[in-house]
Amino acid sequence: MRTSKLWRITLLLAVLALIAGACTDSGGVPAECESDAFGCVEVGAGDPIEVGTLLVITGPNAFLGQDSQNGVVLAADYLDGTFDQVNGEIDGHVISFNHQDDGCSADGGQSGAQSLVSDTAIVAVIGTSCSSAALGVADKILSDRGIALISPSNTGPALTEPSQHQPFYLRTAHNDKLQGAAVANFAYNELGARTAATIHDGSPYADGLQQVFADRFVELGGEITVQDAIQVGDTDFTSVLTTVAANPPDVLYYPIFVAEGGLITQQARQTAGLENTTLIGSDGMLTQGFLDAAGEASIGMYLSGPDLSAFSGDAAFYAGAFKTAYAAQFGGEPGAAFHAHSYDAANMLFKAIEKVGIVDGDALYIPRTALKDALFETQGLVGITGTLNCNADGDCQSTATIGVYQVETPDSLPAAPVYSEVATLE
Amino acid sequence: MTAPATSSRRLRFERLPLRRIILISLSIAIVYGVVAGSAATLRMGTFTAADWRSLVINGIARGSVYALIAIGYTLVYGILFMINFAHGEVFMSGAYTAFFVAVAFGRSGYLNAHPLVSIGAILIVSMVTSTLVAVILERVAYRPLRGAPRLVPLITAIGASFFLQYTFRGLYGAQARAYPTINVLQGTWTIFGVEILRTQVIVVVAAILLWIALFTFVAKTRTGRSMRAVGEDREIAALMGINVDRTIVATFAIGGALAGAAGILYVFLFNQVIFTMGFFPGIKAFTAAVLGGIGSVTGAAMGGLLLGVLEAVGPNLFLTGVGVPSPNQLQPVVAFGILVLVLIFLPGGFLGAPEEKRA
Amino acid sequence: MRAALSRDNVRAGLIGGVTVLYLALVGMIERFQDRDVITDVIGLGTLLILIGLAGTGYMASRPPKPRPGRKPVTANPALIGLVAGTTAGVLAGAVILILELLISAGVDVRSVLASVTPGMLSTMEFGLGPVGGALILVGLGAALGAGAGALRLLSDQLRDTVTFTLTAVLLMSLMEPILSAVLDGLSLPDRWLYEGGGLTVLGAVLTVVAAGAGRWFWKEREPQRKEAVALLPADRRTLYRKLAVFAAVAFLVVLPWLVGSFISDVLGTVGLYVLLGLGLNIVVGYAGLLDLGYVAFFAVGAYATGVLTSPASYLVREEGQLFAEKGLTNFWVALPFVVLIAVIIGILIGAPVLRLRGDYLAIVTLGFGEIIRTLVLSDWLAPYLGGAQGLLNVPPPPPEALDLRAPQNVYYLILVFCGIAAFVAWRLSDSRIGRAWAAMREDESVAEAMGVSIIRYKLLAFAMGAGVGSLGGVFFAAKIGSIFPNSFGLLVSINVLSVIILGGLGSIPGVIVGSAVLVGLPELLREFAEFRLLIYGAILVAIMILRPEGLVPNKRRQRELHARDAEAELSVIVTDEATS
Amino acid sequence: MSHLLDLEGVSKRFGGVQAVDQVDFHADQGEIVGVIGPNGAGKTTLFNVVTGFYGPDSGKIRFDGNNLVGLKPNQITKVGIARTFQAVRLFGAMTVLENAMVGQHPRTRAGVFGALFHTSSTRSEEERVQAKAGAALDFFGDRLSPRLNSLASELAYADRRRLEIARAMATEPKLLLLDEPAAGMNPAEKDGLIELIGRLRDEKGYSIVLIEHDMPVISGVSDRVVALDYGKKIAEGTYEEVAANQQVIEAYLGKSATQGQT
Repeated sequence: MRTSKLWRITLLLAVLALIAGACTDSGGVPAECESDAFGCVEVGAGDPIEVGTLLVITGPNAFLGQDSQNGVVLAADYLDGTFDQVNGEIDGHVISFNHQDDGCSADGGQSGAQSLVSDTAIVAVIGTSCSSAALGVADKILSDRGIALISPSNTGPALTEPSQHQPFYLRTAHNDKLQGAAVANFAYNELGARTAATIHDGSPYADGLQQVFADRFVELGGEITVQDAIQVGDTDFTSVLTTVAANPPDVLYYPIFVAEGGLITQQARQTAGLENTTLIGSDGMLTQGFLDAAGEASIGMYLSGPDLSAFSGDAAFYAGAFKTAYAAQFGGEPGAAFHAHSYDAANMLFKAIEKVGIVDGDALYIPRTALKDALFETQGLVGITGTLNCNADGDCQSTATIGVYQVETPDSLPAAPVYSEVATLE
Repeated sequence: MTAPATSSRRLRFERLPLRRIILISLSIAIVYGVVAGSAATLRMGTFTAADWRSLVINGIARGSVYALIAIGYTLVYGILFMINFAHGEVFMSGAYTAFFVAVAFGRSGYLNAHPLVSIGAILIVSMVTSTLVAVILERVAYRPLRGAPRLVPLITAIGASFFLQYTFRGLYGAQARAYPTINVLQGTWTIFGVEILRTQVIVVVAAILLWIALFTFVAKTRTGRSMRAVGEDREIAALMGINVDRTIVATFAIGGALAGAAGILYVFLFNQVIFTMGFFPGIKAFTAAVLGGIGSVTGAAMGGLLLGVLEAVGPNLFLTGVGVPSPNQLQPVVAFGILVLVLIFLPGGFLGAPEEKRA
Repeated sequence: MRAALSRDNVRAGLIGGVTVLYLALVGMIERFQDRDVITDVIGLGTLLILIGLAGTGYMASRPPKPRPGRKPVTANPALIGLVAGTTAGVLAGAVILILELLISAGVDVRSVLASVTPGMLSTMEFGLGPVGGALILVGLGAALGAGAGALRLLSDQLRDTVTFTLTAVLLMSLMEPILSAVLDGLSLPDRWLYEGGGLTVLGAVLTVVAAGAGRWFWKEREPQRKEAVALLPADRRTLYRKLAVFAAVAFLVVLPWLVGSFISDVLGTVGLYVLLGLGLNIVVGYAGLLDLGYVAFFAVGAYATGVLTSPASYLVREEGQLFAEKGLTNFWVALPFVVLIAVIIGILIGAPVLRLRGDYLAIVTLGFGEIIRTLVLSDWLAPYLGGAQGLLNVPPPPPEALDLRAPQNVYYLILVFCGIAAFVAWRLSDSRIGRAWAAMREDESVAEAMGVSIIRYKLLAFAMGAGVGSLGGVFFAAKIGSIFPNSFGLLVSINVLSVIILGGLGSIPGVIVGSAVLVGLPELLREFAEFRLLIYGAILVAIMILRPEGLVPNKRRQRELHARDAEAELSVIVTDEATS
Repeated sequence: MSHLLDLEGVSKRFGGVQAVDQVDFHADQGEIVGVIGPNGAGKTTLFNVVTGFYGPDSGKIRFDGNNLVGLKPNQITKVGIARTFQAVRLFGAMTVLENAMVGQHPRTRAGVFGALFHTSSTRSEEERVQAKAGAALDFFGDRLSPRLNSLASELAYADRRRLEIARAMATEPKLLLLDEPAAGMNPAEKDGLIELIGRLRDEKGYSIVLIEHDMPVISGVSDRVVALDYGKKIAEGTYEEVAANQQVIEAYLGKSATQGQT
């Protein structure tokens, strides 16, 4: 019996130690935090500033979210002026991340957002990748707790409709209304196309873009021959292409993602009847990954997306230091187009934190509403994707330059667009 | 003590075949939709004869690939009566591994210099890898479950499918990659005055050859006979001196090799690899195997062909006429709708034996 | 020593080495290294390597199953472990060396094996470079292998305590997101236990002491505890069982306020799969119908709720104008109609196909699942169901004051729904209907000969499954508020089927345990999202091999398993008798 | 005068095999009819056609004023015919009592509502089912009743036979079809079976038709015997008449043996 008594004593000691360790507390809180509706984020001495990311890192669209996440990580790295895989600091606090997965679905967006909301140290969140993960789900959950959500790739118009817009939601991606219309203008005016067909993949992004394109194209006087759709994960699109080829259009617009985009491009070149139909895609396919997947078939087609070359300063930085750092840390070319937007979103956030952060000894207090207001007041911030001017509805690319690039070779992305249009949200 | 006289009214109510009424009305609805839709589409005349022909050819090419994978499904099912959900991943593993060989050949120019030799090498690498994955899969995941009730191996197969998918994502990465183009396969051949893509011709011919090879193998060779014996009754087969384990491994190996070949043919047609490329074709091949009558090699081949043509021609033929927007988006509705129709009238699929009610 | 060098041990070592390399090449070791088990002491990636090597030794030194024709090898387990562990270390070290050589020779290994990154290599080499790394691996393999083998020498109780303590430390570290949320919830500072995502050294020591003492103490008193329970008179035992059930329910009611909003959200998802599991259990567990398209009714429930209640839906906007003004288009009014629609669709789908054999039924139900997923996504029905843009702002269930969308509150909605479904399933299982289902499941033609109308009872099971499935969809619409088509893929049907089979077919507690393991656990690994489905697949395969009848098997199903074996033996006896 | 069970010109073909060929057969209220014939004579097929497992190709089947052709097996059981199987087929994972209670299924009506809310009618019906099932089991004295809660698969072989008969009794039939009840029984058990079949008719009033190879059992119980060969009825009458019938002997012993005998 003696040994079991010994064990009982050590158990008692252990419990006592548990309680003793629990009795530390922290000092007073600055005035701004009391007045702020959602209070402050308190970053203690030596603690990191925690930034959440809510991007799609599982399933078939994982390359999209992973690419955006890399952009955010590089932004934090470059905060100290060098790409040395050591994150920069604000007021002596290093940036650290809590990466979550938005699963590119409503329920994925909700559980990711709930996970971030439960971490009280989160200052703000860069995300979501897919509009379906944000609309009415992540944007509402985070706004209700006063946590700013900045999306690099949500392009669905509904997210910044005044009736739907959540107070703490912003995005550095351009609104589809701009891109869809710009492509229609290019097709009708520059290419002289009069008939067009569209294909989407059932995602809010692709469906929204093709509808805006179709409406604008008809408005300009063109005619839409066929609007069809494909199933994500399918590989044989010969039958939908034959449907389109039955009444050969001048332009075929399919703003979808790399996996299906590459296949449609190849199979379109082999479809009888589409020989002189011009193929046009959008920023979901504006990546080296797409050129690899499509191969020679992509030569001569057009891809729309942010006009990166319009700004001399940052274009050189983007093509040079940024791309090399990206390749060094993540191996190879970016998998999608939105790493530039997430890089800008992160920088916009860091600038706002510097502006509103209150240093108190070693601790840093960040009032949440003040941070949000600082983000909305961002004007003329020169980023890689262009100059960020956030309007009251959260569109920071309210005046965006949309470029249309022509693919010359599948080995590298075209440097400069063949057409560029400065479009402004009314 | 005799049974209470059951009122005949109750009896008559049960005579009323409620189920048969729903069954007949559902079939009439499907048949009507098919006939009316087709008539309307043909009247509209948006598609020329050439369009229909190319749709059918695409369907046959696509169907041939389904057939090849379906034969693998049927072989395993014929022996273990198990839906091998992970068969799609076996198909993917071969195609994806052979991709690196193709890239190496492509970069060194060997690919287009000696296309036949390099295609042979790619084919061998793919078939070896798939066979290896299939055999290991059987050894690790399925052998311990020989006696378990039928649902258990199904869940193991689903688990193995996810495990293999995300293993290959970890090994080879998450992005889609394109096979280097093999010049000799580009362009078309004209057969009977019709221009058909070379890759499509190769896929159909290969499917027919492999089907014949498989059919004779199962019917004529010693291993083929023992495979059928183990399928009929495992205990009795063992009594007849057949090494059941080795036969089952042989079945998985053949199914795997076939999947490896199908993988390469698939890549000729669609020339793209990604870690999720096996899942949907796996489901479609399983559908084809059931449509043709699960367990019969010819059934799988026929079911695959039919499913391919149905998916290619169906949506346009049935739906455009009646003004349904984006008909091709409803491809699964057409494919599975017809499957249900077939199974209602032929519960065993075309060639399968519907289970006779044995007293 | 010579006996220890047998072929089996070397083979076990090779398998161990391949496992460690697999974990490295899949990228798990590098990615898990981001998370510390014990902060600044050991990362999860390194721990994986150590577990791989130790595991090899432990498995190799397993007492050999007596196999005919093989004389049992009686070498010292520590030596067996040493040999196996070293082999594993040599193999791992060799491959790492080869990879390093290839890279230094300019071969772009990463274009083929995407996970061979500098980070992975340095973790595998413990930061000591290629040669040093390889040596460390061999040394660790030997030491850990021998250590794990030596465990065999200890008394069962001591060995059990050691393994329990190690797993306790790992679990405490992995549970960091829950426990720190709980501690925050109770506003207890957690800095002394957790720091930067891992256990502090103090925390680790305390866990070892608490777990070791607790386990030893628990094992010590085990005999006495068993006697005490045996002595209990029957009625006291049923009283205790009732008390246990009452305590469990009370705990479930209080739980969300203990664990904070994120874990409540996870509990909501777990609850959803418990509800769907209970529904599918009636179809697969009770009536023996293999249904691979259960997502169809889940989607019908969600979309019907959306169409009937969301102001954005065309029905509410146009035809339902007057209903909307009178506030009739709310959640509670729509609920019965949604369930009714689902039951009718269940009967329409079920009637023509229920005569089909198991696998044919599987593919047809899978087909129905795909048909409905495609229809809700299609442009054809977009004006009614929202198509790709989905159905938005579905109002949370009234009354507004309860704010039934917050995770802690919506939890009670699913708790009630699960309660109802469990009650229905339980009452049905031991009733006349339950007996008919059980008879049907065992031998359909004999059940029919005993007067059971096969079609009617299969259809009843299918329709009830549809009703409960739509209840899940209704909850999903209330919880999320915006319905998009890509939440209703084939993966949902497969997940629900795996939950009920893993938990134990036909067993109500099994569904709860199955859902907690398959849906709850992966939510904890959210950081390692890209490995979630890999681990999910591995768990499915492992559990199906170790416990085919499921984690919490239903008594009857377990008997069925054994009855089938017993009957097989008996029929052999009968035929012998008859023919002799 | 109308028979309880009346078959006219019933035939059934499986591919090339004419299993049952234009058979006329009847059984009257309270009568025990033995059916004999070599293996493959179509005896069990006849049972399967009567109990609706498969429909006859031609011919009429009437029972107690109802036309059975086209009815499903569960409807035929409700009308009052119950059967046992050549190889005992019990619900192995269910208890002895539960097996018998399943027999009560066609005589009860409790639905989902009753099951969920344990309405008074359902509760009383459940009690009645347990009582009826218990009664059927008690008919076999202390063979089955003491082991109500043990699994059917755990029973000894002869008890499994008895449970199958008890389960058939629980459906409250008018006519019992026994398919080789004596198979695999030792002589003592066979005598018990003969006595049992007599009691079934006398105490329970069932009419019985049994297929059997064991001639002592057939002669011990049958009021009338029918012989089948290659699907045709070759003889009918008392046991003595049928046993002496030349065609029956040839069917059983083959042509040459009979030549030698005369």
